[in-house]
Amino acid sequence: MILKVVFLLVSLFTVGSALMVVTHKNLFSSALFLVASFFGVAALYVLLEAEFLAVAQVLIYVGAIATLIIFAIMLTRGMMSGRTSPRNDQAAWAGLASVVLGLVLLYVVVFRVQWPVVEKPVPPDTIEQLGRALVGRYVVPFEVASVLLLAALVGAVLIAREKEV
Amino acid sequence: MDTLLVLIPALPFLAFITIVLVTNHDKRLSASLTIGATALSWLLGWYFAFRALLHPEHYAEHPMAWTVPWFPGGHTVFVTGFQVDLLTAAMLFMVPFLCLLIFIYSLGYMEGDPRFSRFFAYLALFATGMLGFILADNMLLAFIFWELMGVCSYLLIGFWSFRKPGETHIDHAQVERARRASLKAFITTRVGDTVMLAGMVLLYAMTGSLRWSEVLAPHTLERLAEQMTQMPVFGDVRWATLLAILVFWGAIGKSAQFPLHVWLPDAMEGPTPVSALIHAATMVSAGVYLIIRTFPLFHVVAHGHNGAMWFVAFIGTFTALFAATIGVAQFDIKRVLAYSTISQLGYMFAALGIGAYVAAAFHLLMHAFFKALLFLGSGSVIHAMHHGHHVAHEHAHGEEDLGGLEFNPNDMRFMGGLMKKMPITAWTFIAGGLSLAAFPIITAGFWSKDEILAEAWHNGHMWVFWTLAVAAFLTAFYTGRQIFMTFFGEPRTEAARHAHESPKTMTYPLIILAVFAIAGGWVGIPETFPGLGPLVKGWFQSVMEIQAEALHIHMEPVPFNPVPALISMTMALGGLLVAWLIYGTRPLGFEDPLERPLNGLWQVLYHKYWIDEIYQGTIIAFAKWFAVFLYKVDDVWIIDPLVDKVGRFGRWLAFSTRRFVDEQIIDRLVNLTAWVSNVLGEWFRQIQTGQVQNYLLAIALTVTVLLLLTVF
Amino acid sequence: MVPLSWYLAVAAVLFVLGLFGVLSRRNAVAILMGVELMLNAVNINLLAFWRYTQPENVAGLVFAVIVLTVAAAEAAVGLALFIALYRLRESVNVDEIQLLKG
Amino acid sequence: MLNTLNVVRLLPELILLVTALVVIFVDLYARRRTALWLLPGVSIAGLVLAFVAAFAQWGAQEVVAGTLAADSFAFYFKLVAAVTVVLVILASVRYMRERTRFLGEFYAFLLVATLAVFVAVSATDLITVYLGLETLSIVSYVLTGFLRDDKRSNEAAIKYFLYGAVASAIMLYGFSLLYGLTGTTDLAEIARRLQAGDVLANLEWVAWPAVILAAVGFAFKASLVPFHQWAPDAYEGAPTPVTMFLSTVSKATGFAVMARVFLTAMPSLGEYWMALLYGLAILTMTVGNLIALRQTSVKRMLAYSSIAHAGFILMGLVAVTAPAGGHPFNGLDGVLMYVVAYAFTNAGAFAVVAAVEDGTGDATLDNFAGLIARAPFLAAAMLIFLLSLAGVPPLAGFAAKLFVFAPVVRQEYYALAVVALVNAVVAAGYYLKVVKQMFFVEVPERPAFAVARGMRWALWLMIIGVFGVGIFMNWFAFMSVRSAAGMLGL
Amino acid sequence: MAFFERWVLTIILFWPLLASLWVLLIPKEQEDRIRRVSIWMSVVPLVLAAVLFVDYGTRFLGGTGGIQYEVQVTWIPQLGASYHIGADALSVPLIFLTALLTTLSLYYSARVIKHRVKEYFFLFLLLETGMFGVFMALDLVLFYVFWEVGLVPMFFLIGIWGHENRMYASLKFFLYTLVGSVAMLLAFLALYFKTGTFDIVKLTEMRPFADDIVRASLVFFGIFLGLAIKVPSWPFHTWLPDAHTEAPTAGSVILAGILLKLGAYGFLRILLPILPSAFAYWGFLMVILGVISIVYGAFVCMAQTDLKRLIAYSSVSHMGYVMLGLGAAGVALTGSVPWLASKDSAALAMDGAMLQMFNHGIITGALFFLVGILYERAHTRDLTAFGGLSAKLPYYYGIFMVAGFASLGLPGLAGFWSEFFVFRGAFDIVRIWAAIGAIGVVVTAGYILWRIVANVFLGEFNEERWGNKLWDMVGYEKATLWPLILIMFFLGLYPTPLVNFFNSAAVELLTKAGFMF
Repeated sequence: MILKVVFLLVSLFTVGSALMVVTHKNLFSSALFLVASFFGVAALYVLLEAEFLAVAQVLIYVGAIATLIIFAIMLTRGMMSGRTSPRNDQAAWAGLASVVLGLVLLYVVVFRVQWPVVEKPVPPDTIEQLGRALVGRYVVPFEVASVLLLAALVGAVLIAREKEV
Repeated sequence: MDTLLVLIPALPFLAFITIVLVTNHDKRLSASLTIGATALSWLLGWYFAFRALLHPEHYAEHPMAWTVPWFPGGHTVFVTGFQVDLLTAAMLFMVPFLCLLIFIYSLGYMEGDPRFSRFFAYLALFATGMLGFILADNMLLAFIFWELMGVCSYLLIGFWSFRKPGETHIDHAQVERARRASLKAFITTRVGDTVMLAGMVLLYAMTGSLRWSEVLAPHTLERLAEQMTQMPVFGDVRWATLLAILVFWGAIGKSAQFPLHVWLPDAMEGPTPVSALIHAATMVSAGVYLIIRTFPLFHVVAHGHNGAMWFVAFIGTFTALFAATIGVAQFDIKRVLAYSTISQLGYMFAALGIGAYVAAAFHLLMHAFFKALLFLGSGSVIHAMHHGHHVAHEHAHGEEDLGGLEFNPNDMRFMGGLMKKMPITAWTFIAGGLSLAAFPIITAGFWSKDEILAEAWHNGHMWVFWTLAVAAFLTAFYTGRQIFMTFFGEPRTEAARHAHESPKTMTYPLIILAVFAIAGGWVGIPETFPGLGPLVKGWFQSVMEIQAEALHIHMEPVPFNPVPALISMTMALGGLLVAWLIYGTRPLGFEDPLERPLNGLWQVLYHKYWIDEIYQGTIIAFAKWFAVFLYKVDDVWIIDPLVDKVGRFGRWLAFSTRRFVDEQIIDRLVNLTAWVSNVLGEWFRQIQTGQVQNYLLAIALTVTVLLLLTVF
Repeated sequence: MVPLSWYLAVAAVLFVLGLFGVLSRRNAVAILMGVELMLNAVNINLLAFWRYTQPENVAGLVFAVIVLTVAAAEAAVGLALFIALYRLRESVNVDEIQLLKG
Repeated sequence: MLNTLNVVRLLPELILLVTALVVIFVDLYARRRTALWLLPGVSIAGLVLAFVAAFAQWGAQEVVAGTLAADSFAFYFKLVAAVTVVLVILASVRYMRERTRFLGEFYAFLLVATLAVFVAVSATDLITVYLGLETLSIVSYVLTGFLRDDKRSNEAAIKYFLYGAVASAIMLYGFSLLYGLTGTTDLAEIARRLQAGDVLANLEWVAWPAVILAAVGFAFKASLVPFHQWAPDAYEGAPTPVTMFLSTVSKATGFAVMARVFLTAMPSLGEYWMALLYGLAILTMTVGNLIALRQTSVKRMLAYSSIAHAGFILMGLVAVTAPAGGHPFNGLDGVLMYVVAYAFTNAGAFAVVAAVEDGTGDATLDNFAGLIARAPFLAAAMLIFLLSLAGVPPLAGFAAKLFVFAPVVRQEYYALAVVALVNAVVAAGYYLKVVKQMFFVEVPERPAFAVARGMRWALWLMIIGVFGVGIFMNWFAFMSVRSAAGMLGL
Repeated sequence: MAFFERWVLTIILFWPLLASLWVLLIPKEQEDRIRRVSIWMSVVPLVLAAVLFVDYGTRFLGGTGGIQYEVQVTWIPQLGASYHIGADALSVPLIFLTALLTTLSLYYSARVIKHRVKEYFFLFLLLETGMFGVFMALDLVLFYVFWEVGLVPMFFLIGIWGHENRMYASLKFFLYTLVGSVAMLLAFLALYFKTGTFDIVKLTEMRPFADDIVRASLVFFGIFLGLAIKVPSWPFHTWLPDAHTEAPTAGSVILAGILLKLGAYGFLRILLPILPSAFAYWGFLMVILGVISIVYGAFVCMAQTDLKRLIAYSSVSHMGYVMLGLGAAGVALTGSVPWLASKDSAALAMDGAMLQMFNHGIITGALFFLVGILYERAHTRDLTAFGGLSAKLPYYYGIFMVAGFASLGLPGLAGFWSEFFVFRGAFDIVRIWAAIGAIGVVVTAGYILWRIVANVFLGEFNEERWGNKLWDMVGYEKATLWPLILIMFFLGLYPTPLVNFFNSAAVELLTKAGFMF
């Protein structure tokens, strides 16, 4: 019961922040709400007993991605004060599509499908198993992900670098 | 020896080829080639003809023949070749001989024509066609030569669509007339030929052959006579009847019978030797020959049911009278003869229609001689008038009053009194004319025509008899009119005054022909004719009857009956007499004495019942309109509006778009597709706004819609 | 225990919120934020399914880790592109770039 | 755990990785003049080695480390990718030299992209599928925006990026549903679980969403309408050699992954995804062609044309069957045939565009006028490629058309066949527009121009390829039928 | 001899391709050399084709008949498609016709084409290979390949060396034909799936879809569309007037002379033997389309003022006879013609159709050459601009008259035989329609004589306009025309050699299709 209350609070916080992310006029505030939302998601992970992922979420999303985003906002700040609307012409359509899609997803995913739920505790050695999997069965994705990160980094630097001399 | 048959048509053909390819520039040599080749053909032809005619019993059953396999069709092989039986022999007696005479005549007549060599080349080609036609042992080969004649006729009628000999300037009207006449001749006969082609292929399909000997074999014919076929409109028809009528249409076209007669009078635009040879003696009578040849097919169906015979008789009889009436009101010396030819051919068909096989053949031969003679005579007259006109002009007599008419050397109103100027021509012409008018006893025409009338009377075809009798009267009348207007009285123009006799190359053939025109008929005096009959014993009839027997046509000899003979004589003499009364007894002006008294009727006749105008206004107009209509459907109507639409569409598109439209889109269905594609393409193109969020919205909407569609 | 469907509901809402952000924001960086929300939603899904259906099989966790990693790489490249965009045009408003269209 | 044998199976990927690193090092240490030929040289050598390594293992049929398949199907795509990237590199030597300084990075990225392709086409696990595709995408974003000082290149990359990010997120959502339903990410295992009783009950509700959402990602990669809209802009803005890559290898990867996921993981959902793809195929070929009809830039026109061709490729997948005895024309072999034919042909066409851009500045239709007089070789090559695109025998495009039309006829999908027929004609219409411009229009005032050596080689190779696939159809048929048969479990 | 039998077709087939590659290697400045090489190289297949004609005629005709000189090399074993070529009594004359017209066209073009010579001769030789291939192919894939190979060079010939509106015409030509050929390809695939082979000989034995008329019809119409567009039969003809009118002279000659025949050939090689039931079932439709083509084409000709366009439309009309003949044979195949008088009728109708294919090639080829000759001088194709040429250009006039008369089916010239045979067959099988078709014969005479001859050759010569601008035919023009004219004459008088070939082919095809003689 408490879990449910906590869950509700956390998810309200997460969803509320996310709502602010996509609606707030000020980009910088949006970014901060995004960080909040990320934290909320991390809390949900904790509720799901995936602590490792929660930590990773905080590290990567908050520590890396959100920081990058905020940096990017600073770097591209020149014209982004509130003078022009933050929303484009199709916002109404976007809202409609999102709402309908959300309703459909909710209807199907949440209410219709009987997911094959099993009441099992999380094995205590989950993190160890995760580690084994990443160098065992999932070694290739793991390696490829590292290549990807390297390539993305090089690429980002290449593209974002100041103009040539 | 029979292989030499090939040479008869081949020699003139070789002459043609040689002239066209080699000797075109040497007029004399070209003419000599044609005449030489034809002379050889003539000798060969007479050799075969007399061989056959002297042993009629043998050759009627077993014609001299030369054959060669032609082509396979399915599982049967078509054999072709040449043959001489008695009927062919009779034609072979006449055709090469006439050809030769007329070719010689042409030497003088065409003197000075810039395309002299080509003229003789065409003549040679024509000789090939006619000789091949009569010799052919099957219908297909005959058809080939038949059409070859048609082409020569076309080429020769239009020969002066360029320039006449001796003319210093081009006569535009003359050129145009010749051009139209040649076209008309070819296309009109083509109509008949196409029907005939249909008949021929059906005959071929039904019998599996086109060889005379096989198609006309009794058992084949009986089968055709028994089997019925379903026709639209006409219901059940016997095959024999249907085939016969279809084939007969070929003859209607070629022999200028009503309603396809219109080309022949116009064909007189050709040089006169051509008129004499092709449009009087040989080609036009080829139609008659064809029907005589296929007569068993017509004859096989029992009397009461015989639609084919009836049809032939009707067309022939009607045409005989119809053309004769028109002949009465014509002024052009050749046109009168042309209508007379149509009329006389009608006689022959009428004869065939009532079953007078021998009489038709006889009239065919006799007519060839005297009509050729008449045409050559008229050619001589025209030649003389032409020169006379020139001489008169040189002597500067000033403008002559021609009653408001324009001078035309063919017009009989401008002649008169030529007897004194050109006696040979005049006497031979009169000989031919009398023969045509069937002047009793002495002329060939009398014997042949009398026999037809006798048969009609004897067989009880009274309507045929009386119609033909009236036609005979008219024939005699217009022949007399022609003779009196041309040769008697006083010259009515300077041209006639200055006319003089033609050169010997022209007159000698006239003389020879005159002999035949008179005496030729004596071989066919019926045995039963009182007095003369036993002398000759109806030699021609007996020969032809042998031929008929060989074809299983049983000929009852016609007993002599004085009633039709007297009527026939009365008509001939009466017609001449009336003509003399009207045209011979007083000086003539530029107006016909009958023109006023007959008034309305005269106009009808003068304008040939307006048949040409009717055709022009209906069938031809419709064909032209239809052609243009279809073309517009094809190319104009369905395109243009579309182009319009596309053009309007293009205006609001970008420049490049418009250029694309202009360049690419000018067609119907494909263009419609292109048009639709372009519109849609442009529309889709506008979806590609360049705004990535629009694209993303598209994804979102697509996914949403798809989910909605599939989940619910 | 919290029912699975609650997590799924939160994820779905987060997903469409992110989508809405992507579709409606003009600023490229804001759009990227929307994308990140969507990825987070997916991760919630993955982890929830892992937890409720196959907790002993770590595939869901691995998947989530990979998604995290990829998201980082993606963000890096994306932001670099935005910076280049800003350098070229002094603006990162996505609805203003439409040189390429039609 | 990895054993030695498995490492051999991963040899092509490893070679590419090492080559990419070597290229970076060469770039760091070689002098620029040397680098100009050494970089492409090393890259090509690496690709050739990878090709050999892949070819040597042709016929293998096993799963490496649980997530990658070493089967003919994968090798087939690897071979095609390796060859095509070689051509791309040859075509880009001069093009890129004149446009950027970062040549080492460029070739390295191409190699990494190829590596991603290698991973994606052999992925047998949703995780590797996602990762492979996403790696390919991210590297492609970089490649597309490689000319970072070029507005168009940048714009293209941003659009591509945003589109790709969203599409992959949607796909992921779909994957998560699949995972939730079956509790596994392994494709074969998913297929097995989908047959299980408790799952079957839920299929009614999950099948469509899972298929549709997952298909979005594949459709994005393969640029199927209506998930194609990034493609024209990205293709146009990207450096042309990159366009060559995107329109051939990247697209082929989309199909490979789609085929593998659908066929391995969801054979029991065949009627769902086939119906979806049926519709997408019709839409794709029609819309692609119709818009292509209205283009004035040859590059953009080819972009749309390649969208339309995706529709044709899809026909093979729509009509996929598993005929007894492993006969040809099972549909999947059509996809494979098309991919190889299309690789040579479309890469060739874009290569010519690149050469024309090099020679004249840009690639509007107008700039192709009278090309036969100005650069006869280019014109002739373009003609061959365009005819091949139009499906004229004996060129590669004909073989491809034959193999995708065939299964449609076999399945008696008449509507699809008729639509495809009409589209083939519409497509020929705009190809001929270019031909017309090159050959029929004469503009004597325009100067002739030369073609770079690398480009010349690339073009020759592609011409040979186009004729080769068409005339020696049997070899390629053999390979594609074998690969397809393996995939279909025959 | 064995060598000859095995290789002759392959050599004929690929010789022009080799020649075209040789031409490609000659620098484009050496125009004379290009011309010489092309012409002389094209003589080789001509001679071989003539030898083939004689050889087949003496050794097989009337004896074994059938497909000879067969070569079968596996090509795509997976599909059962092979390089399978051969020639029978139908294709041998057509191969000869192709070789002849190509050589003449090259010879004529050598004097006329002065612009982009190398490309021209390259494409022309390539085209020849395509045409040969269609006439030889015994495998559907191979057939399709060559079918399309012929399409491309013609597209260029029209587009580069054509007249004012050439781009439009070439595009239209290409797209139209493509629609048909793709449909055909689909139908080929359907045949494949039914039988598992693309081999025409095997397919003929198997007779797929014999008991499934719905599917058979579907396949039939797929192929039919491809062929009918090529023939072209009404209402698929609208590409033809534009293509013919805009093509360069030699292009028109080949287009009318050979390319149209490819369509008709397909009917005989593919549709009839493989799908006899559908062919019979839809024979009547072909009859109707044929008759409409004949009459419609002829009437449209009457309304033309453009000489070349007129002759183009006349092709629609004349190819209608082919359709009529084929359709009639099809109707006869149904066995439900109660009034059929002679079993030979079906064969004769087909003989006619085949003869028409050959004759139309010769005659219309000649006519297009003649129009081209006039156009070279006058630079207009407007009929009404001329007049009186018979006197100024007598040689030209003579040759034109022969060709014109042959075209209108004058007995004694080649064209007659085809009409005669077609009508001979059709009148026995589809009487009423044949009778309607016969109207076309009259109208044909009308447009040849009334539109062309009367306008161009008769009448008055416009001295002011033409003066010395028109001159009579010169040596090379005569040399181009004479072979055709001689063939017209020869076949007109003695069609036997050709009929022997075609009749043997017709009997064989009909027997195979199940017709009981």
